[in-house]
Amino acid sequence: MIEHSDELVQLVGPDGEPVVSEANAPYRERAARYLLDGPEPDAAAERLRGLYRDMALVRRFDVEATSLQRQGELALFPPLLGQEAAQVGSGRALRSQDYVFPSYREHGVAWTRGMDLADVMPIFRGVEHGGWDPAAHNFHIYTLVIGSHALHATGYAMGVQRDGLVGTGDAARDMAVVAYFGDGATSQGDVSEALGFAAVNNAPVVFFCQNNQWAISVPTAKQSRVPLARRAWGFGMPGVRVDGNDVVASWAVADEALERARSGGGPTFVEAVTYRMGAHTTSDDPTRYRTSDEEESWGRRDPIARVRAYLEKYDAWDDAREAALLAEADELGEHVRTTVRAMDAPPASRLFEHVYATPQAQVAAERAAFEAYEAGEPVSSPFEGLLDSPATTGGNR
Amino acid sequence: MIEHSDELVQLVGPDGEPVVSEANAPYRERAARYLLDGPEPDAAAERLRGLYRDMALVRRFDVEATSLQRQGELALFPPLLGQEAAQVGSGRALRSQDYVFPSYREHGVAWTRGMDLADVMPIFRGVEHGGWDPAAHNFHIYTLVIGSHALHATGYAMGVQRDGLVGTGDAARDMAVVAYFGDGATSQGDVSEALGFAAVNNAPVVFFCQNNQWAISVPTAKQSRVPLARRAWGFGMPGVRVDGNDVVASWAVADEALERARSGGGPTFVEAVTYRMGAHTTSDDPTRYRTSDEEESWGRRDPIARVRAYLEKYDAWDDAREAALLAEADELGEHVRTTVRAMDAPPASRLFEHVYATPQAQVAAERAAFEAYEAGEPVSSPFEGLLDSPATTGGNR
Amino acid sequence: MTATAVRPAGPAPSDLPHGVAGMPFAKAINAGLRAALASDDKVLLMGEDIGALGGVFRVTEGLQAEFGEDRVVDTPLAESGIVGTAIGLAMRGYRPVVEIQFDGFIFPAYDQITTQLAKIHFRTAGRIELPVVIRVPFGGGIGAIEHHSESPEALFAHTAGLRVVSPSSPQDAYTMIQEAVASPDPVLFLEPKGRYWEKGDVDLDAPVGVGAAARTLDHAAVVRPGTDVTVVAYGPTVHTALAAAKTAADEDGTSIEVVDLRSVSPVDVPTVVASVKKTGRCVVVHEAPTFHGVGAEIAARVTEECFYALEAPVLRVGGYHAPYPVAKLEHDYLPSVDRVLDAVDRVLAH
Amino acid sequence: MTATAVRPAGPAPSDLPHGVAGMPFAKAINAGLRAALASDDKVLLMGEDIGALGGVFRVTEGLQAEFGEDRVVDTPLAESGIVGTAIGLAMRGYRPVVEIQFDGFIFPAYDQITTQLAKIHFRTAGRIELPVVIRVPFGGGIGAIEHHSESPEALFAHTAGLRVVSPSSPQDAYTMIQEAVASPDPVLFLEPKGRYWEKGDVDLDAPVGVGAAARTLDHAAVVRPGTDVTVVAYGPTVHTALAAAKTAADEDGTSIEVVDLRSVSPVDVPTVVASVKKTGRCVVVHEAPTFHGVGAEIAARVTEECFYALEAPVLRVGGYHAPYPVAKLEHDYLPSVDRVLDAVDRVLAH
Ligand SMILES: Cc1ncc(C[n+]2csc(CCOP(=O)(O)OP(=O)(O)O)c2C)c(N)n1
Ligand SMILES: Cc1ncc(C[n+]2csc(CCOP(=O)(O)OP(=O)(O)O)c2C)c(N)n1
Ligand SMILES: [Mg+2]
Ligand SMILES: [Mg+2]
Repeated sequence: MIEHSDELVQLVGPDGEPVVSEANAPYRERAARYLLDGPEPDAAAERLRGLYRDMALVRRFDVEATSLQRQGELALFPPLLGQEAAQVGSGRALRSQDYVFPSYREHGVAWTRGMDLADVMPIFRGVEHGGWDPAAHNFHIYTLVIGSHALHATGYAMGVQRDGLVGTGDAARDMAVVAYFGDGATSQGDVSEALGFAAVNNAPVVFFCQNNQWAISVPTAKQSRVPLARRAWGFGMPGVRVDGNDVVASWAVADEALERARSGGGPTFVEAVTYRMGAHTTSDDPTRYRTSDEEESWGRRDPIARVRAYLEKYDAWDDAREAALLAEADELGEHVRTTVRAMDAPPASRLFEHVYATPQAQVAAERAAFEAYEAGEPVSSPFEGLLDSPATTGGNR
Repeated sequence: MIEHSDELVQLVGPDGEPVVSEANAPYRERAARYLLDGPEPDAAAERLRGLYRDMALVRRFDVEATSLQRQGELALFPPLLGQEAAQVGSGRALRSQDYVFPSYREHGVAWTRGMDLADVMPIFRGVEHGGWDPAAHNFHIYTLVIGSHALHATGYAMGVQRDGLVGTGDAARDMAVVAYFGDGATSQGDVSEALGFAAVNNAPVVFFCQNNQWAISVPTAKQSRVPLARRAWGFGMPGVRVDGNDVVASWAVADEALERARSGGGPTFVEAVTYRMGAHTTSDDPTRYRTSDEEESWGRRDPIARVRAYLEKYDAWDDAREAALLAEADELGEHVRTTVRAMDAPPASRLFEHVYATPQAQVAAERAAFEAYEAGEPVSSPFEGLLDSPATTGGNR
Repeated sequence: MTATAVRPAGPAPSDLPHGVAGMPFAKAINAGLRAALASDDKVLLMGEDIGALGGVFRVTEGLQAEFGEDRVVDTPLAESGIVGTAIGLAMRGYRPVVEIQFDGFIFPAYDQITTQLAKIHFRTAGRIELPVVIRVPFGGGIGAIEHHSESPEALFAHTAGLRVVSPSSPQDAYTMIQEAVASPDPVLFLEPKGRYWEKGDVDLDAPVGVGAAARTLDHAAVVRPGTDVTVVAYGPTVHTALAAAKTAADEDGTSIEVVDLRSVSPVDVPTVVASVKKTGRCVVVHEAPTFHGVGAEIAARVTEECFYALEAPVLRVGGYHAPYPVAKLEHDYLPSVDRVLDAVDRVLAH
Repeated sequence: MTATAVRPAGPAPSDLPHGVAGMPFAKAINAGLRAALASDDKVLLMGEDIGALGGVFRVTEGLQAEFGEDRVVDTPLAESGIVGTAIGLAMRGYRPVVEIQFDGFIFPAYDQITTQLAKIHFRTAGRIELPVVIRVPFGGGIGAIEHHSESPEALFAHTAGLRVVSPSSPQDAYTMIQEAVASPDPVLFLEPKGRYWEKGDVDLDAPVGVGAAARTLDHAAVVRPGTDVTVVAYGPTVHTALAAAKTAADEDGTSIEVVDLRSVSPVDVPTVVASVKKTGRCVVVHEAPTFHGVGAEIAARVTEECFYALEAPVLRVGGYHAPYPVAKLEHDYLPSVDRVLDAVDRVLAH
């Protein structure tokens, strides 16, 4: 008989109360660095305030971005509202050498990678498809085609294996790869194939699924009739469910999975149970498909309020700190606003740039025709200029 | 804690000995009709001889087809050698109203559906892509693109649900759908998507996976690092492992799964552990990738010899019966040979037939041009004859 | 299964009069789907978010409430699964109408469409018909992020067994979706999403071809007669072509005949050829990249059929050999009235 | 990353002399792959059954034994997974060469190829290069069952970001596979499986273009000069075109110039145009269906560039608008020498 657990790992409850159980003991131990009733309460408080700050700033960013969209400065924005703990918790468990493949809502993870959050905006302003250099923070650009990047993450991890960067025991070198995706994504064949490839290769990859209860208007129950974490068992890898609104538990579960990956223990699937408190994107209207009761009930499990309550319970937060954080948030908001408003459309030549890494005749000809047309001097034969390229001779036949 | 079992259901062992255990007790009860130490040994012997006959005849067909390929009468043939028990056992658990989506090796299932096995041959002779009427025996044509028919089966089962033919309690009406595929197929995204759609719809479908240890040259261990039946657990459906070389156990496990489907209990995944004793197809050369040791060891688990031994152990088989069966097999072989040799290439007009169900101008024009060319009178404008088709007027705009 | 009746349009939606002035394109499709659902209970809609939400463009709005969750089905998020199960449902006698949420998300279903849906009729020697419609909001011009503005028609039109059509007006949208549902062949139904909010008069009693008569689905339409140049367009660019024709007529009296192709597989060659034989000049306009695009087939075929009538080579106006650009550049990428007129000038200059 | 060096071919396989007479096509690819594996340890082969079995056509025979299981990788049976993980490996600096077992099985990977592999360079503004090669045995003529004889090139050539090439001789197979591996852009490498057993002389020291010089991969080749008609072909039909040219010359002295396109994306327009401007007539030959096929692009482009030089419309010879037929009919379906000559006669009759 094989035993599996559906139990949700939770370390701090919705009202900020510590959660202590036999089942979560190993995670409590792992997460001691953030636990206010742990061995080093002061240092823990300092660290936990860091996570609290992360979440508060990320939320400010989110609110700011949403209102920029309302003002017509962005074409679209997918808010992460409500998912801050899952993202900041898992993101803070990463090491700088780890590599992340986000979906399109991982602004909180971007923050933990050290990205300037304004850099997330070009794609939503319609001025770039990507928007940042993935190599700068080992944070890949957003992937919009649901689930397809799970395979990229797996392949990348297979590359890491070949590079000998797994299980060396050198904490500064061993590396893990993380793919973030949603509950809806678990239905895609690509995600299942990724689980399969990762398992048989024992690849150092963590599949971090934020089950935010909805795939646009479709509830998770229409994607799976059992908890999503079980999916992993069927492919032969651990599947762990964590309270994704508990930043400490999210950190602990991610930390364990990442350590397993880096040390050669193979892939893990994490289901972070959370809630998309806002709309799917700024184009969406959730009142069409879910009740305000549901929204309110999840509102009471707000991941940020929870940490605040926990900190306050242990006298580790005060008004002065709150005011300072607020000021920092205002500054971030201001920075994002200014930067976004200054983002110009690229020149039209961008239409033709980077289509290929090496020169390509079709692109060159069309670009020439386009430029001539723009200049009011259309050419009828843009390929003519290319006529000097030598034809290959036939070789031996 | 959720518990699952990897245990292999087995009722008759490799040497023909009855297998009795606490775990297989429910299956022994279900399969009593075939058990020689059960409540009705004579009737059981009669029935089991039926399964033995099925397997023996199917094997003869297989050998015949393979030699027809060697003689150049077929372009290719995928033998089922070694998988007779899995196919006959599951096939005999079907009712006539059930609907089967085979892969390309399910000649044994075709037999249990009442098909003339010669009808399986046109596709391998290169004279038809399909070759039989799926509606005649509720047995779909073969699907060659690995795994894609798992979704067709699931959709078909969703149609059966909508038709109200599940859980009515009327044994003559309730129906199940079965998709057959191999171990390699489980890696395909389509198969995972099928498991997902089937589970959330609670569709009356059985996924019958014959794990014959190889996907051409790739061993099952390269598709999954855990037993394939576990795959099902992750999608929220029962996954059962059965000794696919034990025809009685294969019958019992399939019967249970089919009954679950028909009665509204939803989908099941069966992993029938068996062995492809021959080549992948007549084009394949297994000596390149597997050892003769392995082949010999599985040879000792031959599914047909096992039933013979079991029957003999209970004095339920004799030389006269064997001789009669041999004669029947000879007759079948003769029938297949004669029929195959008489299968002509279709007329060239078949190139253009059935491309669409309704007339289509491109096909009509190309067909006209082809016919003119064949007649030595090429036309330059085959579309001209179509010029009388009236153009639609613009409607209101 | 090749009945040739032309039946009246399905029961018109009860809350609408039978002739509707100024009906938006998306609502016309909605009305057509509703009529199809009402007239045949084997018709099902399937897709992501098409139920309570009514689809991200609200094309299926109200239909789940009216016809129930078994007939207007919110599926799991898996395009291959959607098309693959639709095939199975069609084998069981249903007529699934599948929605792919956006053009750029059809590709996970490509194998099921190209290798299964398109070919099972041929493979079974006509024993199985698959009357599956795949609705895809396609094309650009809505300021969207990547994958939400592509025009993949050429990637499907090459495959035999599929019909690939695109309506350009609310009336055609209303009629053609019903004809597509009635078609025994699978139909890729491309909806020019940039036109969803445009209005037109819709006659809800317009006849709908069923069975073989659904071949009206194959027909091109001369939507503006002219004598100097033929402009061939379909879907979103018909509007552009008409605007160009009007501008040309107003500005220098050039008379452009606009042919709305309506179907890119098959192509109504006789209608296009008749026009080009008259005008002697032809420009093809589509949003998709021209390289290996639908315009190439039109140009090649027209040249073959009208070689001596042609005064100039057939020119193509369309997207570039590049991925669909960022929203802020899409107006440089999409065929504009000016680019169409530039091509018209060039064929006239020959 | 646009180095323009032309490097000598990779270390030649040790068991072969450097000039090999009568080397089979499949063996030439094998030698090219071996050279690529030997010269750059970031090169990996991935696919179904390519290891111990050496692939169903034995193209990778012996390579796993020589380079190990980490570099010649038997993957799970999942094409999307193969291409998707190859993309990830390429992001990590590897140069995966993926084998798709047969043309008809590439479609499950279509989304990964079209939407990811082709576009990530553009999407990341050039920050990520994906030097992935997808090898596909394609085309018919081997008497196989369905899905084993298709020609899907048009379904890929329309998509920007991919290069789509096909060698027609063992020498080109040997050189071009190495250039494809060296290319910083993804390459769909179509191997005419019906020619796998044909032999040709191969110079194992032939120069291999790397970096920008790998643009030799883009070049068409005039493989037989002529004056009356240009026949454009690629992959398997080059052989057919050459046979037709020989027959025509022998029978009535018609002089056919044969252009081996080698690349269908991009198309070497100048080479084709120069030929057609000389001959005034053009026939395009491919196995894929002509409707919306590669020949349409060639015909449209050639007509645009050579309008006044053309004496006749460009004709296309290819497959029909139908699924690939059963083996016993494939010789009626495939372009034959006779069908090519028939088209040549028709363009000459104009
Ligand atoms: C392949 C594909 N199909 C459809 C879509 C359209 N779409 C965008 S987001 C989304 C829902 C995703 O839900 P989930 O995976 O739960 O992620 P969440 O948005 O909740 O974070 C859909 C259907 C897409 N982007 N890609
Ligand atoms: C999508 C697809 N990819 C590749 C192939 C080529 N192919 C044919 S059979 C086969 C192996 C199948 O193995 P398995 O699923 O275990 O079935 P078995 O042949 O063992 O019955 C492969 C790779 C195919 N038919 N379809
Ligand atoms: Mg979600
Ligand atoms: Mg197998």
